[in-house]
Amino acid sequence: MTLLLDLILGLAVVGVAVWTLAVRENFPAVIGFVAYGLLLALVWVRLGAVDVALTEAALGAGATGVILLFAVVRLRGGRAEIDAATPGPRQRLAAGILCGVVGLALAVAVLSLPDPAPSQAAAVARHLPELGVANPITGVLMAYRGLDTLLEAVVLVFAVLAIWSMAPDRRWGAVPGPVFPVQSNGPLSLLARLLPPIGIVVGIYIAWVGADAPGGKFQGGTILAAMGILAWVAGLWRLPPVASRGLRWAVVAGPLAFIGVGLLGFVFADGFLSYPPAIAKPLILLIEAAMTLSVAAALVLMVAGPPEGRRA
Amino acid sequence: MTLLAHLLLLATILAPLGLLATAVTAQGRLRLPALLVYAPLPGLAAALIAGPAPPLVIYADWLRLSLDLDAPGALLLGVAALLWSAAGAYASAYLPGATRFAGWWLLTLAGSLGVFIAGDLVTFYFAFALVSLAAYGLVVQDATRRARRAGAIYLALAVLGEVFLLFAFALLAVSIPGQSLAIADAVAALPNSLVRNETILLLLLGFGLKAGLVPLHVWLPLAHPAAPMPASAVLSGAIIKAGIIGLIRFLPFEGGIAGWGLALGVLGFLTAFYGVALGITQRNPKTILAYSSVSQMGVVMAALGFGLAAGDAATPLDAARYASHHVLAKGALFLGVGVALATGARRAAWIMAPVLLLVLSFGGLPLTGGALAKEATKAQLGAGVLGWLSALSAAGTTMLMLHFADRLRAGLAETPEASAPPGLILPFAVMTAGALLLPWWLYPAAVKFWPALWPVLLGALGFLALRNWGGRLPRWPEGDVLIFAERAAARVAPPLAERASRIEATLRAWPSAGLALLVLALLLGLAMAVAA
Amino acid sequence: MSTLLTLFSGIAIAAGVVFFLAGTVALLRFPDPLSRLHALTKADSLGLGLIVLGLLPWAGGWFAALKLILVWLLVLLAGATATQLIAERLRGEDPPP
Amino acid sequence: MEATPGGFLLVLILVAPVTGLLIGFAQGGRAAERIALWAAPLGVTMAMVLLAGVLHAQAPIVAFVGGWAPPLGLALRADGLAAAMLMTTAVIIAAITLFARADYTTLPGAPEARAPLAFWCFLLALWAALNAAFLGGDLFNLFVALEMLTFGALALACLDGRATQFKAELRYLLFALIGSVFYLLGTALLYGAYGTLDILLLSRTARSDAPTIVAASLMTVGLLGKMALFPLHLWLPAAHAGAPPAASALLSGLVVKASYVLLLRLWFWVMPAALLLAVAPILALLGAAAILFGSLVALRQARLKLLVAYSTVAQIGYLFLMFPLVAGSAAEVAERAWTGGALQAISHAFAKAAMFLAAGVIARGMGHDRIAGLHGAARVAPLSVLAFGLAGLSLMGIPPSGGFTAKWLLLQSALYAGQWWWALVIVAGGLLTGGYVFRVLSAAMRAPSPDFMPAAPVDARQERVALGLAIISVVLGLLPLAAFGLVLIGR
Amino acid sequence: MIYGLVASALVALGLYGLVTQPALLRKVLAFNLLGGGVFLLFGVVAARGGDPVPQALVITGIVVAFAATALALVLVLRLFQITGAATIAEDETRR
Repeated sequence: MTLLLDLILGLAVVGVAVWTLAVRENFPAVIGFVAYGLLLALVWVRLGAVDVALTEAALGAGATGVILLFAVVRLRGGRAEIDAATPGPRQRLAAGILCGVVGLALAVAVLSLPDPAPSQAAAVARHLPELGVANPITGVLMAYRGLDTLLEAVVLVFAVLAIWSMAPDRRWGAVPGPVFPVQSNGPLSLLARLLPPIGIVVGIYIAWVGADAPGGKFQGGTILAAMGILAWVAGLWRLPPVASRGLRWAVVAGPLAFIGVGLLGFVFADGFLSYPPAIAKPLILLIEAAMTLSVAAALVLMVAGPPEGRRA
Repeated sequence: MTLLAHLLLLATILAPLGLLATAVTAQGRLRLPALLVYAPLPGLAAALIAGPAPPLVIYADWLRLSLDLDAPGALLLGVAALLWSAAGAYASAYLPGATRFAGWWLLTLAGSLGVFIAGDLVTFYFAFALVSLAAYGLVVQDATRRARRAGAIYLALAVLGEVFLLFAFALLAVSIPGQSLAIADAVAALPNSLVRNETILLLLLGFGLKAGLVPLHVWLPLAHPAAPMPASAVLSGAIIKAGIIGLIRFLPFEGGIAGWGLALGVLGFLTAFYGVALGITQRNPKTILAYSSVSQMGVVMAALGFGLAAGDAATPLDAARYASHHVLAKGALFLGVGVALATGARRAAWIMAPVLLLVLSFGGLPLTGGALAKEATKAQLGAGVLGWLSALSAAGTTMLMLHFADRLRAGLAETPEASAPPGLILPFAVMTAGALLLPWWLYPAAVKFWPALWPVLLGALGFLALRNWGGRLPRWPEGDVLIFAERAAARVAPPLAERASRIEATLRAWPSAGLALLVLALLLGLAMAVAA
Repeated sequence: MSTLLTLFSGIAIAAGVVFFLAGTVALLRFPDPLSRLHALTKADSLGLGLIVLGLLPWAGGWFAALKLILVWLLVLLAGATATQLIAERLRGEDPPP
Repeated sequence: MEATPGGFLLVLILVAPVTGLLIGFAQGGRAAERIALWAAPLGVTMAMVLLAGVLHAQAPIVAFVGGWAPPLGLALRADGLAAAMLMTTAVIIAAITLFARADYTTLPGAPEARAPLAFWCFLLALWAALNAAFLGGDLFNLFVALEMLTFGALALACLDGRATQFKAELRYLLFALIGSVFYLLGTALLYGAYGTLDILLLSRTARSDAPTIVAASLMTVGLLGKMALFPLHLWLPAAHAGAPPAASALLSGLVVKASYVLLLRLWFWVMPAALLLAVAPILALLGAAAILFGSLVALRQARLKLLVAYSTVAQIGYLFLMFPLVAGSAAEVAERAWTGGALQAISHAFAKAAMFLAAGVIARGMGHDRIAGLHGAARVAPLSVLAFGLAGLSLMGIPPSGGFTAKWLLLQSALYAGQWWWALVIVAGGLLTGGYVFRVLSAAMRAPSPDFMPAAPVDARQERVALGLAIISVVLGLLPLAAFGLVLIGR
Repeated sequence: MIYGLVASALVALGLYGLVTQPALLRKVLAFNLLGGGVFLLFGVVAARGGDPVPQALVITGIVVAFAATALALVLVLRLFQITGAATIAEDETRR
C-alpha cells in the first residue's frame, strides 16, 4: 500500500516539475514551482526526515516562491528576445538526450549503492548525550559539522551584502526594497495585524524545540521572516535603512555568537567549536537563538532586495 | 694565477652589466656612450691569459653555474672582444647621444662574450637568450618602418631559435645521468642518449638559425643592413659566432654521429654557394656583406660538418681559426663601409686600398689572413671533391667581394673633399690591421702559393663578367625566401586564427556550453567505465 | 469503543474528501471567476474542518489536538484574506500592488 | 588519523578573516577598510608561521574541528600544497589591499559609500573562502567554501554596476551553479557509497565501482565548469575583463586556483589510481586545447583586459598537463611533474595578478584599453608597462622567471615519461604567449602621437604594487629547487 | 528506492531546463528544480541508512541554494531594469 502511495507522490512531483518547465507563461510556472516545493516537502516526510520537510516547505517552497513571485511581477515582456534566444530543435533534442543519459547514470549509481548502507547514525547516537541535545540533526548541525553551519551562516550575511551592493550608488543608505503604502483597513491589514503575533510565537517555539524534536533555527527563522514580510507588505512595518547599525548587528549576531562560543571552546574544551559537556546545551541554545534572529533578519532583507527607495 | 683568470672570466660578463648599472644616474647615462670602448677589455684580457685555468664553478649546491675557457673559445673570445671594442669606439663617434642604444649595446655585449665562456647549460642558455633578445634593440635603433619590420622578424626567429634550444637543452638535461648540467657531461652523454637524433636536430636548428644556415638565414640580410653601422659590424662579426661556438661546444667530435656531420657539411656548402648567388644580385653594399657573412658561415659549418663526419677532434680549433678571421675581416669591412660613405672621391684611395686588400684576403690571397684561414680548414675541406668545392667557394667569395668593392666605390660621398672624422677612421684602421696581421700571430702556417692564388684570379675574372652582363640578373628582394613565406603565411594564418575564434565564439553561446558540459561528463564517465 | 471511534473518524474524513472534490469540480466548472472563487474557499475550509475533526481522536494527547485545530483556524484566516484580496483585484477597485 | 599540534593555527587562519568580515560589515565602510588593512600583514605572518610549521614537521598539520574525529566531525588539513597556496593568497591579497586603498577609501568624515564597504568586505570574505578551500578536509565543507567563493567573486566583479557586467556575471553565476550542483551530486553518491566525505578516509576505501565513477565524472566536470577550462570557459573572459582591476587580479589569480586544488584533492587523494589513468589523458587534451585556442584568441583580441582574460584561459591549460605526467610515471618523474604543476599555479597567480593590476592602471591612465591605441603607454605608466612585461616573461617561461622553472620541470617530466607531445604543447604555448605579450609591449613602447595627453593621473603606489607582484613571480624562478620540496609534503 | 528514480528524473529535468530555457527567470526556476532533485538524492542516501548527517547537509544546502536564488534574481531584476534584457544570449560578438 505504501509503495502505491510513494509511486503516486513521486509521479505527482515529476509531473508538476514537467509542467513547470513546459508552460509558456512565467506566472503559472512560479505557481507550479510552489506546488512542486510543497509536494517535495511531503516526499521528505515520507523519507522520514521531518526537519528537512519543514525546511523545504518554509525555505524551498515558501521563501523561494515569494522572491520568484516578486520577480515575476516585475519581469514583463522581452518575449521577442526570449524567442530569439531559444535554441533550435536539434540542440533541444541533444540536450534532452544528454540530460536523460545523465539522469540514467545517476539512477544506476543510486541503485548500485552498497547494500549495508554505511551510516553515521550509530556514531551520532553514541555521542549525542554529551551534547545534551536529543535531536540528532541539530547535534550534527551545531557540533559535529559546526564549521559547515558557521560558514553557511556567513554565506547568508554575505548574500545580504552582495544583494545590497547591486543597488546603484545614489540609492545607498536608503530603505532596502520597495516601500509599500500603509494600508489602514482591508483584509491584508487585518491579516497583517492578526497573524504575526501567532506566527512569532510559533517561530520561536519551533526554534526552541529544535534541540530535542524536529525544528531548529533555520525553520524558526524562516517563519519569523515570513511574519516580518507580511507586516512589511501590508505597510505596517518600515524596514530600517541600510545604513542603520542595529539592522546590521542583527544580521551579524548569529555567526558572531557562533564564533565567540567556538573560540571559548579553545579555553574550556579541547578545541574550536567544542562545547564543555556540562554547559553544552545552554550554549547551543544561546547560539540557536542568535542564529534564529540573524536568519530571520537575513531572509527578510534578501526578500526585500537592494535599496530602491529615497534616502531614509 | 687561476684567481686572476677567474676574476677576468667573471669580469667579462659583469663589466658591461656594471657599466650599464651606472646608467641609472643621469650624468652616468650621459657618459655611457663614451665608455663603450672599455667594456669588452676584461674579455680581451681573459682570452689572452685565462686559457689554461681550470673552470670556475659558482653556487655549487643544486645548480652548478660554471665558466670555462678552452682553446677555440679563447680564440673567438679574443677576436670578438677586439671587434666589440673597436666597434664601441666607432659607435661613440657614430652615435654620440644614443644612451638607449648604448644600453642595448652593453646587454648584447655581455651576452655575446658570455656565450664563449659559459660552461654549463643554464649559463649558456641565459647568455644565448641575452645576446639574441638584446640585439633586437640594436636592430630597431633607427626606428624607421623598415628597421621595425626587420626587428620584428629578427625577434620572432630569435625566439623560435630560443625555443628550439630550450627543447634541446631539456633533452640534454634528461640524458645526463647525474644532477650536473655541465656542457662537457651533456656532450659525453649525447651519442648514446635515447633521444639522440631529436636532440641533434634541435641543436642544429637552434644554432643554425643563429649562424644563418640556408633556410633559416632569412633574418640576416634584413637585420644587418637595417642596423646602424657599428651594430651591423658586431651583428655580422661577433654575434653570429654564438651559433658557431654553440656547434663547436655541443657536437661530439670524437665521433658517433657521422650521418649528421655529412648533412651539416652539405648544407654548409649549399649555404656558401647560395650566399654568393644571392649576394651578386644585391645593390646595397651592406646587404652584399650580409650575404657574404651567410656564405662564409656556410663554409665554417661545412668544415664543422665534414670534421664531425670524419670524427676529427681538431675540427673545433680549425673552424674557430677560420671564424676568427671572418670576425676581424667582416668587422673591418662593415666599419670601412661607414668610413667610405663619409669620404669624398679625392680621399677615397686611402680607404679603398685597405678595403680591396681585405676583399682579396677573403678570397684567400696568399700572404693575407684569409689564406691562413683557408689553410687551417685544409684538414677538413682539403681532400678531393671537398677541395674543389672549397676552392670554388673561395672564387665565388672573391667575385662577390669585388662586386661589393665596386658597389662601395659607387656609394662614396658626393663632395670630393669630405673625409670621415678620425673617430671612425681609427677603429677601421685597427680592425684592418688586426684582420691582416693577427692571423700570422695566432696560427702561422706555410701557404703554398699557387693553389691559393688561382681561385682569386678566377674570382676576378668572374667579377669582370659580372660588371658587363650583371644588369640582366633578376632583382631579388632582401631576405628572399622570407618574402615568399610571408605571402604564404598571409594566405594561411588569418583563416586559421579566424576559424579558431569562431569555434571559440560558438562555444561561448549558452546552450552549446551546457551541451559541452554534459558531453564532457559522459566522456569522462565512459573513459572510467572502460578502464575499471 | 475504539471501533466506534474509527467508524466516526472514517466517516468524517470521507465527508471532508467529498467536500474537497466538490470544491475542485466547482473550480473547473463554474463560469465566472468570482463564483469559482466563492465555491472553492467555502468547500475547502469545510472539508479541512471535517478532516481535522476526523483526525482529532487519533492525535496523541490534548496538546496535539489543540495544534490541529490551530492549523485549521490559521488556514481559515489565510483563505479568507486571500479570497478577499483576489476578489478586490478582480473587481478592479484600487488593488494593492 | 589524529590531530597534530599547531591545529589552532589552521582555525585562526580560517576564523580571522571571517570575524573581520562580520565586524567590518556591521561597523560600516571605514571600519571595514581599517580591519582589512590590519588583516593583511596579520594574514601574511600567519601564513608564514604555518609554512614554517609544515616545513619543520615535514608532515601535514591536521586539526579536528570541535574535537570530533573525521568520520563524524570535520578535519582541516594543511599539507605542503595548501601551505604554499595559503602563502600565495596572503601575499597577493596584501598586495591588492595596498593597491585598492587608492580606489576604495572612505575619508574619516565622509558618509559611508557602497563600493568601499562592499569591496573591503568581499575581499575579506574571498580570503576566508580561499583559506577554507585550501585547508578543507571534507568534501561538503569544500562545497560551502566554493559557494562563498563564487558569490564573492560575483559581487566583487559587479562592483562597478555596469549593465554589461551584470550580464557577464549572470552567465558566471548560472554556470557556476550548474558546476556546484554537479559537485553536490557527486558528494551525495560518495557519501552513499562510503559513509564519509573526509578526503583521507575516502582515499583509503575508494573502489572503482559504478557510484564512484559517476561521482568522479560529475564532480570533475563541475569543478572544470567552475575553473573555466577550455570548452567550458564561456563566462571567464567577460567576467574577468569587465571587473575592476583589483577584483580581476583576485579572480584570475586565486579564485580559479581554489577549484584546481579541489580537483587535485579529488584525483590524487580520493579516487583510485585506475580511474586517474583513464581520465588523465582527457584532462591533458583539454588543457592542450585550452592553451592553443586560448592563446590564438588572445592574439586576436582588440582590448587589453580581454587579452589578459583569454591569457588566463590559456594558462589554465598548463595546469592540466600535469595529470598524465604524475599519473602514469615513476615516482621521481611524478614528483617533478607535481612540483612543476604546483609552481605553475603559484607563479601564474602572481604573474596574472600583476598583469591585471598593470592593465588596470594603464587603462585608467590612457582612458581606454584598446591595444591599438596604447601608444605612449610606456610614458604614462612606465612601471606598469614594465610590470606587464615582467609578468609576460614569467607567463612565456623565459629563463629567470618562476614560469620558466615550472615549464622546465613539466617539460623534463614530459620527456622522462616519454610523452613528448605534451612538451610540444608547452613549447607552442610559450611561443603563442610570447606573441600576444610582444604585441601589447610593442604597442605600449611606441612613441605617442605629438598631441597626446594622458586621460587621468596614475597613482605611483599602485604601479609599484603591480611591479612588486611581477618581481615576485620572476624571483620565484631563482628559488633553489629544494624549496619546492615543500609542495611534495603530504602528497 | 522509488525516490531515487524520482531524484534522478528531477535532476535530468532541471538540467534540461537550465540548459535550454532561454528566459533568465525560467533558468533560475529550473535551477531550483535541479536543487530539489539533488537534495532529494541526499534524502534517499540518508533514508537508506537512517543517517542524520546527510539531512543536516541538505538543510545547509537548501539555505545556500536559497541565497544563490536570491542573488540570481536580484541580478536578473537589475539587468532588466537597466537594459530590459531578459536573457543572457551573447548579443554583440566578442571581437
